[in-house]
Amino acid sequence: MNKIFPTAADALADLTDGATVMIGGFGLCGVPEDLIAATVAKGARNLHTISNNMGIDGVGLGLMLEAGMIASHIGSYVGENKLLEEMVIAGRLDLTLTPQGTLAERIRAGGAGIPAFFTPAGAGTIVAEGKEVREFKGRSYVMEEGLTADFALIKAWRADRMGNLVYRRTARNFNPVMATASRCTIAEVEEIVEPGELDPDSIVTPGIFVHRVVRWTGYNKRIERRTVRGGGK
Amino acid sequence: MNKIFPTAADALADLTDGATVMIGGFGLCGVPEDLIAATVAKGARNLHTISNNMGIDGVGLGLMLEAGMIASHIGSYVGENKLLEEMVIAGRLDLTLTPQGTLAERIRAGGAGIPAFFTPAGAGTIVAEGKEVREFKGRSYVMEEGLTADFALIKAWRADRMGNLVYRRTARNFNPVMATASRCTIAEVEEIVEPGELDPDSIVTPGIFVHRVVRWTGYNKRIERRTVRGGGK
Amino acid sequence: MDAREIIARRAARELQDGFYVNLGIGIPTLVANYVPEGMEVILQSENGMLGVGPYPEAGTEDPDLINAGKETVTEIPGTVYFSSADSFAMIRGGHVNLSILGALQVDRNGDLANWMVPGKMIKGMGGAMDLVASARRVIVAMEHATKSGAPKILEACTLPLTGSRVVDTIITELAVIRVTPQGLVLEELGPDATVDQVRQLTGTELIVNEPVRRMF
Amino acid sequence: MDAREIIARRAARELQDGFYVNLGIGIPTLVANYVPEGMEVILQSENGMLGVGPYPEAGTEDPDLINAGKETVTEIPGTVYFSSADSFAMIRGGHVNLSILGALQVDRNGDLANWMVPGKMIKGMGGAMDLVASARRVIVAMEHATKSGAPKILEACTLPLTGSRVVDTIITELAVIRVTPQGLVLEELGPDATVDQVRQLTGTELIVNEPVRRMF
Repeated sequence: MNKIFPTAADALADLTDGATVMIGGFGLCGVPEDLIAATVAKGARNLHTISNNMGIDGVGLGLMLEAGMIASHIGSYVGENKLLEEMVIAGRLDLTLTPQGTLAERIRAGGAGIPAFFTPAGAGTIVAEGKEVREFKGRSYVMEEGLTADFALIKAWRADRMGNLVYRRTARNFNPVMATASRCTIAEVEEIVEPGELDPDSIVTPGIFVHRVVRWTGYNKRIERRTVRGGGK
Repeated sequence: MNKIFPTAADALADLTDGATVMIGGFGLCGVPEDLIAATVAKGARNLHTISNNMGIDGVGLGLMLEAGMIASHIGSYVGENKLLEEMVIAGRLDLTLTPQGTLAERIRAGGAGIPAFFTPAGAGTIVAEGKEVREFKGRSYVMEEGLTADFALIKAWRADRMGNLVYRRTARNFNPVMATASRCTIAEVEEIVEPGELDPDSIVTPGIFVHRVVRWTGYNKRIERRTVRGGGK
Repeated sequence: MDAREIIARRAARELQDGFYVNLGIGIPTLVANYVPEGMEVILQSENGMLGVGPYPEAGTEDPDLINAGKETVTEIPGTVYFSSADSFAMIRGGHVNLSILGALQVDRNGDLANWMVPGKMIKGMGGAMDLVASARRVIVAMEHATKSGAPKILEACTLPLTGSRVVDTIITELAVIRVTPQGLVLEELGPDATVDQVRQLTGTELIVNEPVRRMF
Repeated sequence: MDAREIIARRAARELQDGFYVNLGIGIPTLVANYVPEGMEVILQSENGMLGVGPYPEAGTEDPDLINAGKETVTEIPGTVYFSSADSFAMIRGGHVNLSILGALQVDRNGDLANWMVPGKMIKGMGGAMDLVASARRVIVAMEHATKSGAPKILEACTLPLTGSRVVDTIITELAVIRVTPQGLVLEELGPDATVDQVRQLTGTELIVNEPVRRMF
């Protein structure tokens, strides 16, 4: 069992137009940069993306947006990307905003074989419009459905050839849950180790969820808001 | 912040008759032995237990059963305990059997603020009787509700005084999910370390879920079915 | 070969390299002994383990390392441990390629009964209902009939169901039977079995396209 | 003290030893600067971190270590990292004692609007809807009125809601106001505020039991 692919482009060879693609990351942290770059280079069209954010102008998912590859997007916060708004207003991109916890749980449900669940988030707001709302013990909950994808492009820290993954600090974010919810999960990792080197009690994503692994080529990790002690930014 | 209690008895001081109590473990593996012993010694009555199994005669949860403390039980497999059957037939104990994955997910949902979800397990069986069954994409799913408890008695490997926990091998089982679903989670652990000694990327149960920690006094861990290479038992 | 060995050996042929497989208690557990040389199959145990290894050497048993049958086992390089909730999320989400389990009864619709006999001791379903409802493929590996010769493959299960329309294939010492929308198709015969014998020990109609090939 | 400092300082008085707290972006983030000496408060950041430390020393910033405001932060002894799903399970499950966040509008029912202004740039609600629907206690920490002096505390929110009947307490530079079934109760006045001034800058009736005590 060897899930390691030589390059991001190889791992994405069967990504076709119209695919639904989850992309890990929170802001610019824990984003699979090489896989995004390779997707842009490949030029797939009409993609349906699911990702918490939309990168920023010129970085992360912003690159896919600028390449005109995205037909629809589900996310929770897109405030850093001006182009997105123009495209939404022009009717060129179908945007669905969903509470961040609901997004995470819909993906978790998709990966866990749960077609729908109830959450209090968004009850009594426009998020609940058109959805079933039900009371449990006197509180209102919104029914939300599981999300799955054709591909999940995720970022991890270390992997073995069986696809077992661990993550580093807050770069974990949406990556492990997206890994579980796609037909083909591709992990971009900083280091590849031998099976058995990762502590079996500490592996976050078991290899069963991971179909392909590529080694990150060492792009610069970007910091979106540099804040330091003493009030500096 | 110091969640360490001197003894299991101290940690259980406010366990009252009629409480709902989750108890971790799968078979005799990863069972909080000291906490069970202290509960038996305390002599609380009319408890509502939630645990995958019911121990075996004379061991684990079997001790609480034999002490006549249990009024009702929710679990998935009780085949190792003869007394339980007699009590159920005699109407002295109300037993609810539920699929193991549904049990785990109901507890997870309870801890995650999800009042109900849909699962395919048990559709078309007696498990679905009296429950809402709904089709999603042509398949039948049963609606199951989240479970919470007043107390969760769990077993972990290592803890720090903030209640962060890691587990050892398959002794993890139901323990981390029960930790999330109770008003008062008490963890019995083999080792206590300083905050910062547990790898922040590898902690399985964040301290926010754990209210009390007690040090395991070194009961003998029991093996239910000893199997060895060469066919020996 | 005794019946159990025939069943386990034949069931092992359903494995493929790289498969993630959950094996039930009893005959299904034996399937692990017949994984073909050079094939990598990862065993999932629903109590929270991916990568179940063989039984330990005597004296090295670890009470914290058991399979879903509560037997002491070992880990392999690449083993992962996780919680029961994560384990069943994995199962329910369809990530396990194949689930092989025993049965008391199977019927022509693929209904399966393997957890409860009314009037007998209360045991519980454990993880069986989750496994059959969710694995990508469900194989029943069992002896063809009861010890007294009564059929276990029926027109309709009479025992409480574990799952409805969940079984893909039935493997016994006498036959390989596939569940299809048209009914049960006899696909293979056991080493010494005849079509008549299989028909006699089966409680529902079988679709037979002669000649039926042998298992081995 | 400027308005932001008054608000953050007063909000910090709502903290208790051992609390797990989620702080929103802006003024709520400043609350961390006023945790009383000797009190241990653990900060949860919804991107997947429990135990947020101060900003890093210049030169030690780690791109893999940010808070929900996407600012570089540090860890403390006992920090834990987890996924977004686990983070919101923690939030939704009511395990966070207190959530302090900003608002555009709050009304007498405790309805909160803080994510969208029709006609302005599309941003999204991020985790705010989950936080307000689920934390055990929700405090709004905001300036009492808009820069042009228009009330933000209203009879009924006019902007799209983040949550309905979710706010427990409103803390501004002028007042501490509790949301009760009877309406909004003025509980404290800011350092230089008067009841009349607060009434003038509030768009709905306030219940006032004189004398109203001072914040500090």
